[in-house]
Amino acid sequence: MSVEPTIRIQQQDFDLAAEVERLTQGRRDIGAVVTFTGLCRDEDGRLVALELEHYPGMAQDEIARIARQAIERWPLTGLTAIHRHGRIAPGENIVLVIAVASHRQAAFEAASFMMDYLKTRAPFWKKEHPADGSQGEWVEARSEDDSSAARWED
Amino acid sequence: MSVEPTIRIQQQDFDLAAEVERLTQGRRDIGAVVTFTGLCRDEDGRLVALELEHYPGMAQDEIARIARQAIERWPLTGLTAIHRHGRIAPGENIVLVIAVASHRQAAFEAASFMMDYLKTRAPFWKKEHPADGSQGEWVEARSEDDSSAARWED
Amino acid sequence: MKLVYFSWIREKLGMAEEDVTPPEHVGTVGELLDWLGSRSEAFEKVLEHDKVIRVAVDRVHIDDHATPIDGAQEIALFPPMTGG
Amino acid sequence: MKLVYFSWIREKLGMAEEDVTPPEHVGTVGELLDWLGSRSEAFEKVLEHDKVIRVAVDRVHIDDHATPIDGAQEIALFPPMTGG
Repeated sequence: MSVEPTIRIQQQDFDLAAEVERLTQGRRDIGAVVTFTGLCRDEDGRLVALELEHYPGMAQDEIARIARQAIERWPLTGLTAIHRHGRIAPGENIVLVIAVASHRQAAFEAASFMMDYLKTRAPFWKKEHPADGSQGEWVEARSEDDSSAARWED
Repeated sequence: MSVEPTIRIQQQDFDLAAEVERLTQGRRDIGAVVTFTGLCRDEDGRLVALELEHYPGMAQDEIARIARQAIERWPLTGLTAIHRHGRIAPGENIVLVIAVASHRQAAFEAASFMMDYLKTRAPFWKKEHPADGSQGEWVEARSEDDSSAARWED
Repeated sequence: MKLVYFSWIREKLGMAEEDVTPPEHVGTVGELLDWLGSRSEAFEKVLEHDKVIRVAVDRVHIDDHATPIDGAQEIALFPPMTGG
Repeated sequence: MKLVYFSWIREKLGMAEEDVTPPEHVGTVGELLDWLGSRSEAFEKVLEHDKVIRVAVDRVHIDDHATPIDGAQEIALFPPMTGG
């Protein structure tokens, strides 16, 4: 029986506990739940917000493709990925990944893999809103993210 | 300013969302929150419970030692480890680790390191309560856990 | 065919999307980019960064500019992703 | 000095702790284990598994059986940990 991942692209916030509950409730075969929550930072007070632009037609499909790779690669019993878009203030949530498995290594690796691929493959772009009111810049892609994703290639 | 880890050894359950909130509330410098929750499995219906024995005088100190190593090794902004003892039924929580940082790699690695060392160094022992009413066995240590811990040695 | 633009490419071009009908000789992603560059100064400026420009054909990432665009409905141009 | 036992070691010995006063010549963890084995049959049986028996002196893991126990208040014997 193949695991059906939950993928959501949304403006509103998400509820970590409720999302974990959806994957674990009533089950007795789960040994490990790893969650990753990505939050907006103010970069030492420099930013008042990030604007998350996305490609609506592609974002859901692309994250679903990444999730299917994770499900094929690790023996997971559940997988959730939620990515917000729109204006997000420092301290607010941006992204959530939950990987659930019998054993911890699969859950840790799948969650880490999902994040590396979300960073480099999911069609989202961050624009900064500076605290000083100046015109914000688009965040530049980090080469560390590419090399982090590359470590999963065979 | 050094991070002070939260370490708790307790019989009662813990609240994932509340523990994450304790580490993140009011902060604008956190980019990544990784949580690991370990749950009791029924091993395909074979078990009705696990009994977690621990060494009360040492458990807290030993987990604090492991946490200090994690804090020295990764640039964390928060770290929590909670380990339950006593009788725990399938589907119930056993252990929680939360690692919080500016960037995701530190949070993922610190959480994974904490779990590897909790498995192999924290003075806890699991005894099985079989569903068929027979005398339970003590769970044997897995050599995979030792090799998983060994990968953090320099 | 519909072209859609994101992030600073959208801003530099001053539009989020447009419908185009490339001439017959434009058969690949690379040829499409060249043709778009020849049509407008704004696009020519965007193409100065063509090393980093990413392309999706019908909502699937394309790594090779030799990929044919025959029959494509929607082609997206955007910089490297910075989500997550 | 206080000895404390856990898991199947506690069960096999039939006690969770005891107070002992080792003779003068017992100066290390290894010598303590040998002496304990000579005192009782139950302990001798536990020591058949001495490759896996772990020792903590005053609540700190000890890897080397040559570690001195002089001045130790509490010595714990237990199998490999299976928490987490």
